[in-house]
Amino acid sequence: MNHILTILIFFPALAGLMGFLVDKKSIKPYVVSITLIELFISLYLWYGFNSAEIGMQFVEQANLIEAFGVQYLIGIDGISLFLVILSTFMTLIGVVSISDDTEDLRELLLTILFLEMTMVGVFVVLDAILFYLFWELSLVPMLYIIGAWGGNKRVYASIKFFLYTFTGSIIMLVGMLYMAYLYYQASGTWSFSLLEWYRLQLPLDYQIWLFVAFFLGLAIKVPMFPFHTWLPYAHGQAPTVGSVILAAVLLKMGTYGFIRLSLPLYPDATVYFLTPIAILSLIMIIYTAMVAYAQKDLKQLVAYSSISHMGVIILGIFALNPEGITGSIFLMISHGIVSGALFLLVGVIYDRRHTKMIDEFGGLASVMPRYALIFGIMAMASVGLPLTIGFVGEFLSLVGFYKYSHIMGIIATGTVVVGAIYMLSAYKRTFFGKVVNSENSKLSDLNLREYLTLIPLTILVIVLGIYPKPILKPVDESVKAIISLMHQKAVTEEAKKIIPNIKIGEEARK
Amino acid sequence: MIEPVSVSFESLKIATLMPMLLAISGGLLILLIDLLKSHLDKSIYIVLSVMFILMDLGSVLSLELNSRGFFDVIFIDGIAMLSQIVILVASMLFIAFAFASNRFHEYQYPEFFALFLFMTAGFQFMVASDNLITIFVGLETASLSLYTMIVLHNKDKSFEAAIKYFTMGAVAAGFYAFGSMILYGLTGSVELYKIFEVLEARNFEPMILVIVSSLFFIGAFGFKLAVVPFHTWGPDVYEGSSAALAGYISIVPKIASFVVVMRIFEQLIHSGVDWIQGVLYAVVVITMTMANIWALIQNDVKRMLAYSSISHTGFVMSAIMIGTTQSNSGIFLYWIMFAFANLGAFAMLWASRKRGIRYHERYDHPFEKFAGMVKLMPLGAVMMGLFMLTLAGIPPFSVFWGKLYLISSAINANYTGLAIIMALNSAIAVFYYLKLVIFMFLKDPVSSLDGSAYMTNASISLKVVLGISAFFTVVSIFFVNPILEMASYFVAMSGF
Amino acid sequence: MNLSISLEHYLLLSSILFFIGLYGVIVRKNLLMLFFATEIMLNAVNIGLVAISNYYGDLTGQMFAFFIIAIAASEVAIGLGLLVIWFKRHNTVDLDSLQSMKG
Amino acid sequence: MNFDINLNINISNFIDTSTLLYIALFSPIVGSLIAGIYGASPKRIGIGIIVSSLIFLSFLASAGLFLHLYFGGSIVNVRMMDWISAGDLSVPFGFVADQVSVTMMLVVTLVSTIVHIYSIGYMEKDKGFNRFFSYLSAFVFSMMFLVMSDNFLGLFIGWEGVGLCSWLLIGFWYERESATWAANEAFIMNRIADLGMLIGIFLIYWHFGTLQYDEVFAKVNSIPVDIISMIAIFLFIGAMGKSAQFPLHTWLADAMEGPTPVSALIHAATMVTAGVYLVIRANEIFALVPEVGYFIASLGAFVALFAATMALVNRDIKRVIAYSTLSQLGYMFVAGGLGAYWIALFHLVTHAFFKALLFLGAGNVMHAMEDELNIMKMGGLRKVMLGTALLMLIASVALSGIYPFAGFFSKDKILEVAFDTHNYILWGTLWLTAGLTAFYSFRIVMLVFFGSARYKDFGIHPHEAHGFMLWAMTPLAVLAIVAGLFEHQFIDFVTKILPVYNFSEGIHEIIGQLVMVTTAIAVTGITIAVLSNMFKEGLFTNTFKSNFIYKLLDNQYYIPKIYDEVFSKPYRELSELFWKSVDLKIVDATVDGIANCILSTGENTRGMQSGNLSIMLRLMVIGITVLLISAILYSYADSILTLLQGVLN
Repeated sequence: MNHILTILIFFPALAGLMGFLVDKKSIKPYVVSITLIELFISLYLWYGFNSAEIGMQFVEQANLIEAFGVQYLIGIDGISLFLVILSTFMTLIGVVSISDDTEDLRELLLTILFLEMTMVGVFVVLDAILFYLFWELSLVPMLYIIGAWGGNKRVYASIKFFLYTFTGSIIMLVGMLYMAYLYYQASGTWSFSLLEWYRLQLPLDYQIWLFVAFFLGLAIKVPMFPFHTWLPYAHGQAPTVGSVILAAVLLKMGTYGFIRLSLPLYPDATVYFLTPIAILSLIMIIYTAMVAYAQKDLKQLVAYSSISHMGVIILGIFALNPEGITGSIFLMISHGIVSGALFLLVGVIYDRRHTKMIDEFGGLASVMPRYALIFGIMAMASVGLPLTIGFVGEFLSLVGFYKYSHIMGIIATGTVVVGAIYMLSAYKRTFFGKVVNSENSKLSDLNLREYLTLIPLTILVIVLGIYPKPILKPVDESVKAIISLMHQKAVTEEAKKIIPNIKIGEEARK
Repeated sequence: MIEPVSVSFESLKIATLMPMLLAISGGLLILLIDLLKSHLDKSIYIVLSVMFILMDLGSVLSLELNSRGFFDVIFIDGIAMLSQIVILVASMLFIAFAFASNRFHEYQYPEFFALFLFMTAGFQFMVASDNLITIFVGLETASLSLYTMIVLHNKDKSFEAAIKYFTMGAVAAGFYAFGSMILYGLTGSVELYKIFEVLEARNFEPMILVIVSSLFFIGAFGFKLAVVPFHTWGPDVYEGSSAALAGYISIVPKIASFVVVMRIFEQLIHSGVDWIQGVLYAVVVITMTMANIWALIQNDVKRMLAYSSISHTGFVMSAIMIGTTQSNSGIFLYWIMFAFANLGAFAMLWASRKRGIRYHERYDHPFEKFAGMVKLMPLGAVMMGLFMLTLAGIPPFSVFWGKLYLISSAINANYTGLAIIMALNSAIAVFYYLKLVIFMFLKDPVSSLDGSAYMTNASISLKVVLGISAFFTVVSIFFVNPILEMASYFVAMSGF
Repeated sequence: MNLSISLEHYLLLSSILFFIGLYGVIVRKNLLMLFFATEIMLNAVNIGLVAISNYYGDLTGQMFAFFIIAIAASEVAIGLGLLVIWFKRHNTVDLDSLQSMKG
Repeated sequence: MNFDINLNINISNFIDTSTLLYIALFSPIVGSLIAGIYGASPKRIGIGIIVSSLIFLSFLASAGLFLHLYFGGSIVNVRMMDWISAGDLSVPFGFVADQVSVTMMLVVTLVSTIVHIYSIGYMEKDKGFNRFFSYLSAFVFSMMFLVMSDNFLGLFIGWEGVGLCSWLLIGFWYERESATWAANEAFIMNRIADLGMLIGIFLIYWHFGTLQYDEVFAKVNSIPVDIISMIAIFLFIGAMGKSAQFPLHTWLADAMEGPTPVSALIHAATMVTAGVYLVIRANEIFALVPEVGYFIASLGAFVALFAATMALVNRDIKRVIAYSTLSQLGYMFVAGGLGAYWIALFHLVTHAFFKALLFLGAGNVMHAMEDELNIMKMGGLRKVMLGTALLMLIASVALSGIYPFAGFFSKDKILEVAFDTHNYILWGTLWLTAGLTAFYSFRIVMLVFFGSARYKDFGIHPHEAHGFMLWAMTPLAVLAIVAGLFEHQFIDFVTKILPVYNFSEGIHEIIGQLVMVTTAIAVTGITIAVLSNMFKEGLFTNTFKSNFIYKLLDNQYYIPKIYDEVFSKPYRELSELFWKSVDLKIVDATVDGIANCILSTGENTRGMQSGNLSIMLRLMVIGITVLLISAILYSYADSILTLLQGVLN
C-alpha cells in the first residue's frame, strides 16, 4: 500500500463523481458505504502506522509545477493521523444522520463526499500550496451545504462564512509565497515543501511578519476572538450535518495549521506573540462562554460553546510543551466528537419541533428519557467531567499552559466553571421541570437512525475518556518531535528558554 | 538623380510576413467568393476562416526566432511568437461560436468573417514588430475591423457601443501618434530598439519629453487595455456587442496590447525615471480596486464580467510594472489561464442567448435570469459555477495559478505591499463571482421556463468549446508547468 | 527684419493644434464636430512628424505621416458610416442621444 | 474501657487482597449499571435488592481488607492500568488500601448498605425507583474511587464523580423547579472549588513531577515552603467546596431538596466529608505549613458556630440537620487544621454514624407526615412512631456528645486539642457550639416527638415506617452508642500511617475539668431545649421572633440573597450585555461595516459610468491632464520648490 494516502484523498471524490450515475432512491446506502470504506482505509492507516518511528510516514512525492517548486508531497505523523480518522469518522456519522426525506438528497450527499476529500487533503498534504488548495476548496462544498439546505438567513450566513475565511487565508497565501521567496533566497531553489521549510532558520523580524500573515488565515478559521462572528451564523443556519462537520472537522483545520505551520516555522515569533494570543484565548474562553449562557437558541449556544473550547485548544497549543500540545490535539478530537454529537442532538429535537428555542422546551426528560440520557452524557463530556473524553484533553491543555503563567492559568481553568454554568442551565431549561408546552408532551424518543449515529459517539466518549492511551502515545511522539525541532530552530534566547529542549528518538532511549 | 535601389527578394525574408499575408488573403478570398456567388451558407465561411487561421498558425510556428524581415519592420522575437500563438488559438475557438443554433444575422454576412481575418492580421502586426509605424497600422487595422464587427450585431445598443468605442479609439489613436511623434523627435527613429539605444546613450534626457511621450502611450494603451480612467468604453461595449464578441474583446486585443506595452515600457521602467513606475503603480492599484468595486454593484452578468476583466487587466498590468522576467512570463501564464475561463463564461452566456424572452427591460443577462439554474439545468449551472470559481481564483482552477505566480513575482521584486493589495482585491472579487453562483445554486427559479432555455443556442461546436475550457480549467494544474516553461523560455529569449 | 521659422515653431504649432483638437473633443456635443476634432489631432501630429523628418533629413517621419493620413481616412469612412446609421435611426447626431447604457 | 481482640486472622490466606480491593471498588458500579439498564422502566423491587446486596458485598470486601490490615497485613496498592500519559505526565488508575482509606471504605460501604436497604422502603412509591438505585450506587462507586485512589488525579475523578451523582440525586425529582435549581447550584459551587483543586494539582505536577501520593510525600521536604503553602491553600479551596465550608456553604442546605436517604448518605455521612479526607490524606503537605493549618482550624471553628446558630431557629427538620452537619464538619477541620489528623478522622467516622441515623429518622418522620418538613406542624409523634423516636433520640444524644455515646469521645478530643494548642478562642467557640448543638438537636426531638400533636390540625395521619427500615437503622444506632469505645484500637490502627498527636504533659491534669465543662454546657443546652418546650409555643415567643438576630439567623445571614444579588444576577446581565451589545453591536457590526463601506463606495462612484460619451471623453482627457501635471511637477520639482521659497521669502 504505497499509495494509500492518495487513495484516501481521492477515493471519496471519485465515488462522488460516480454517484451521479446512482439512482436517487439508492443514493444514501451508496454514500454510506463509501464513507464506511473510507473510514476503514483510514483505520488501516492507523494499523500500518509505526508510532515509534519519528517523522512523516506513508510519504508520497511527485512534481506538479517543477519550475515553481510546487509538488505533490503527502505524508502523515501522529498528529495528522487522528485528525484524518476523525474526519472520515465524523463524515460517516454525518452521512448516516441525514434523513431520507431531505430534499435534493443526492446533491447533499455527493457534496459531502467532495467535502470529505478536501478535509482529508488538508490533513495529509505537506506542501504549502497544496495545503492552501485543499483549505480553500473545502469552503466551496460547505458554502453549498449551508446555503442550499440552511435556514432563513442561509445565504447571508454562507457568504459571510466564505468571504471571511477566504480573506483571511489569502493573506496567509501571501505569507506562504513570501516564505517560499525567503527559502529561494536561502537555498537557490523553489520549494513549498513544509519539510524543506522546517530547515529554514529565520531572523525574528521576518518571523514576526510571516507569523502575523499566517495567524490571520488560521485565526479566522479557528475562529479566534474577535474573528469569530461568522461561526454563530454559519451554525445557526447550517443543516445538522453541516454543523456537525463544520464543528467537528473544519474548525480543527485552523488549530492543526497552527501546529503544522506557525509553531515549527516561526518558533521565535510564536514565543514573541505568546502573551497576546494567550489573552485572546482567555477572552475566547470566558467571554464566549458567557455569551453562550445568554443564548436563547440551543444551537447557537452549542456554537458559542465550541468557540469557548477552541480557546482552550489554542492555549494548549501555545503552552509549547508536550503536555499542552498533546492535550490540545486530544481536545481537538474530543471536541470534534462531543460538539458533533451535541449538534446531532439539537438536530433531533429540531426535526421533531422545527424550533431550536430553549424556551419552547422543558421537561423533555420525562418525555424522551433516552434522549435526555445521551444529551446528559454529552453535556457532561463537554463540561469536562473525568472519565469522559472531554476531561483528558482539557486537563492536559490547562496543565500545560499553567506552566507558562500562574494567573492566566487560573483564569483559563475558569472554563470548568463557566462551561458548567451555561451547559447545566441549558440542560435544566430543556429537560427538567414540568412539560408546559403541550406540543412536547407527545414527542417520540430517539429512532433507529438517531441511535445509529449517537450510540457510537457515546461509546467513544466513555471509552476514550477511560483509555485515551492509544491516541495519546503516537500524538505525544510527534509532538515531541515538533517541539525539539522548534527548540533547535529558535534564534532568540527567550524562545530557547521557553521551549523545552526535549530528547527524541535515539537520544531519548539513551 | 537618385540611383535605383535594388532589393533582393531573399533580403525581404517574406516568410516573416507570411502569417499576416495568409490571414489577409483569406479575408480577400471570402469577399471574392461572396462576389461570385452570394447567399451561401455561413458554414463555408466558417470553415474557410478556420482553415486560414490554421495555416496562419502553422506558418507562425515555422518561423525562426529573433529574425527580422521585410525591411526590418517585422520582428519575430519570443513574445511575438508566443502572443501570436495565443491570439490565433483564441481566434479559432472564437470562430466556433459562429456555429450557433440560432441564426444571428451578423454571421450571415461574409464580411463578418473577412473582417475577422483582417483583425487577426492586424493584431499579429501589432505584436510582431517593434516599429512604431507598423504597430500603429496593425492596431488601427484591428480596431477598425472590430468596430465594424460590433456594429454588425445590428442592435441599437451595438451601434451606441460602436460609436463610443470608435470615438474614444480615435482620440487614443491621436495620443499614440503624438507620443510616437515625440519619441521620433527625440531620437530620429521609429524603431524601438534604436530609440532606446539613443535614449540610454543620452540617459533619458530631456526627461520631461520622455515622460510626456510615455504618458501619451499610457493614454493610448490605457484605452486599449481599459485601465481606469480610460476604461469607460468597456462595460458599454461588452453590453452592446454579442456575448461571443465580448468574450473575444476581453481576451485577444488585450494580450496584443500587453505585448506592445511590454515592448515600449520595459526599458522605460528600468530607465531610472521613477515617475513612470510610480504612475504605473497608481494606475494598477486604482484599476484593480475600482473595477472590482464597480463590479460588485452590477445587475447584469455581462457588465459584471466586463468590470471583472478590467480588474484582471489591472492585475496583469502590475506584472508589467514589476518588469522582471518572472512577472513578464507570468503575464502569459495568467492570460492563457484567464482566457479559457473567460471564454467558457462568455460561451455560457452565448449559449443562453434566446430570442423573444426578456428577463429585464434593459439587460440581456440579469442575475435573475440564472436564479435556480441548478434545478432547471444542473450541468450548465455546474459549468457556469466552475467558471465563476475559476475567475474568482479558487484553487486548483486555472486562474488561481496565474494569480499565485503574479503575486509571487510581486513579492520577489519586493513589492510586498502590492502583493497584499492584489490578494485583498481577489478577496473582494470573490463576492461578485459568488453572487452568480448563489443565484444559480441557492435561489429558486423565477422564470417558469424549463432548462432548455439556457442551452437554446448551444450547438455541437459551442459545447465542444465549453467542454475544452471546462476541462482545461479543472486540470490546469498539470498544464501550468509546460506553459510556464514555454513562456519563460520565450520571454527570456526576447530579453524581457 | 529676418524671421526664420525653426523646428521649434513647427513643433509648437503642432502641439497647439493637437491641444485645440483635444479641447474640441471635450467640448463638442455634435458627433460630426467630434470627428473633426480627432482629425485635427492626427493632422497636428502629421505637421510635427514632417517637420522633424525634414529636420533629421530622413524620410521615416514623412512615411509615418502618410500612414497616419491613410488611417485617418479609413477612420473617417467608418466614423461617417456609424454616424449615418445613427442619424437614420434617431435622426440626431447629438452625443447626449446615446446614453441608453450606464451604471 | 478497652476491648482486646487476640484472635489473629490472615485474610490473604483465603483470598488475594487485590481481588478484594477490586470487588470493593467495582461491585457498586456493577449494581449501578444493572439498575441503569432498567432506569426508564417501572419499579422492580428486585433491582433494589440486587443493588443493595452488591453494596453489601463491597462492604464485606472492605471489611476483609480492614481485617487484613488490622492484623498487620501490608498495605494493598494496585496499579490497574495507565490512564493519561503525555510528556512527562503519567497518571495510572492506581488504588491503595491503607489504614486511612480502608477506614473510609468501611464507613462508606457500611452506611451506604444501610441507606440502600432503607431506600427500598423509602422509595417504594416513587416511579423513579430503579433510576434512584442506579444513581445511588454510582455515587458509592465514585466515593470509593475517591478514597481508594493512590494519586491526586484519581482522587479528582472520584471528586467530580460524587459531584455528578449528587447533582443527579439532588435533582432527582427533576420536575421540581427548586430541586433542579439546587442541583445546579451544588454542582456549580463545587466546580468553583474544583478550580482551586485543579490549580493545586497543577502546582503539584509542575513542582513534584508526579501526582502519586507516595512519591509526592517523599519529595515534600525538598520543595520551597511557599510553594507548599500555595498547594495547601488551593487544595483546601477544593476541600471547602465539597465540605461546604464558608463561603461555599449555601448549597448544602438547598441540597436537602433531594430524597432523604440521599441527604443521609451524601450530605451527611460521606461526600461532604471528602474535604476532611483530603486534608487528612495530604497531611504531609498541610503539616509543613502550620499557618495554613491554623487558618483552616479558625475557619472550621467559625463555621461550626455559624452553622449552629442558623440551626437554632430553622423550622425545616432536614435543614436543621444539614446545618448541624455543617457545624460538625467545622469541628473536623479544626482537628485537621491543628494537626490532629487521626482525631479528625475519628470524628468523621462517629459523625457518619449518628448523622446518617438522624437523617434516616427524619426520613421516617417525613414519610409519616406526608413530606411535611415544618417541625412546627409536628409534635407528639412518639405515640405513633416510637421506634423512630428512640433512634433519633440516640442519635441526638450522640450528636450532643453525652458520655458514653460516640459523639462524646470524638468531639471532646477536638476540644482538648484546641485547648492543648492554646487556641483558647477556638476552644471557646467550639465549647459554645457544643451547647448550641445540644440545644437544637433536642429542640427538634422535643418539637417532633413530644408536646401536643399539632399535626392533627393539618389533618395528617402519621404512621410508622416499615419494620425492615427500622431494623436497617439499628446498626447505626448501635454504632452511634459504642463506636467511641474503640478509640484506642482506632488510634493504634490509623496512626500506623497518620502522625500521632501527642498531648502536652500539662493537659492531663485538667483534662477532667475540661470534660466536665463541655458536658456541662451540653447538658445545659439540652435542658433549655427540653424546658422551653414545656411551654406552649417553645422558646421563641413572637416578640423574640420579631427581633433582628432572629431574622438574621432565620434568613441564614442573608447570604443566599447576597449571592444572588452579587453574583448570579450580574453574571446573567453581563452575559446578556456581552451578547447583545458587544458581540452583535461591536464585533460583528465592524465586520459587516467593512463590507458595506466597500459596497457604498461602489454605489457612490457609480455616476462615473454615466454612459454619456462626452463625459467618457472628458474622463480620458482628465486622465491625460493629471498625468501631464504630475509629470511637470515631477520634472521641475526642484525649480518649483526654489520658486516657492522665493515667493515665501
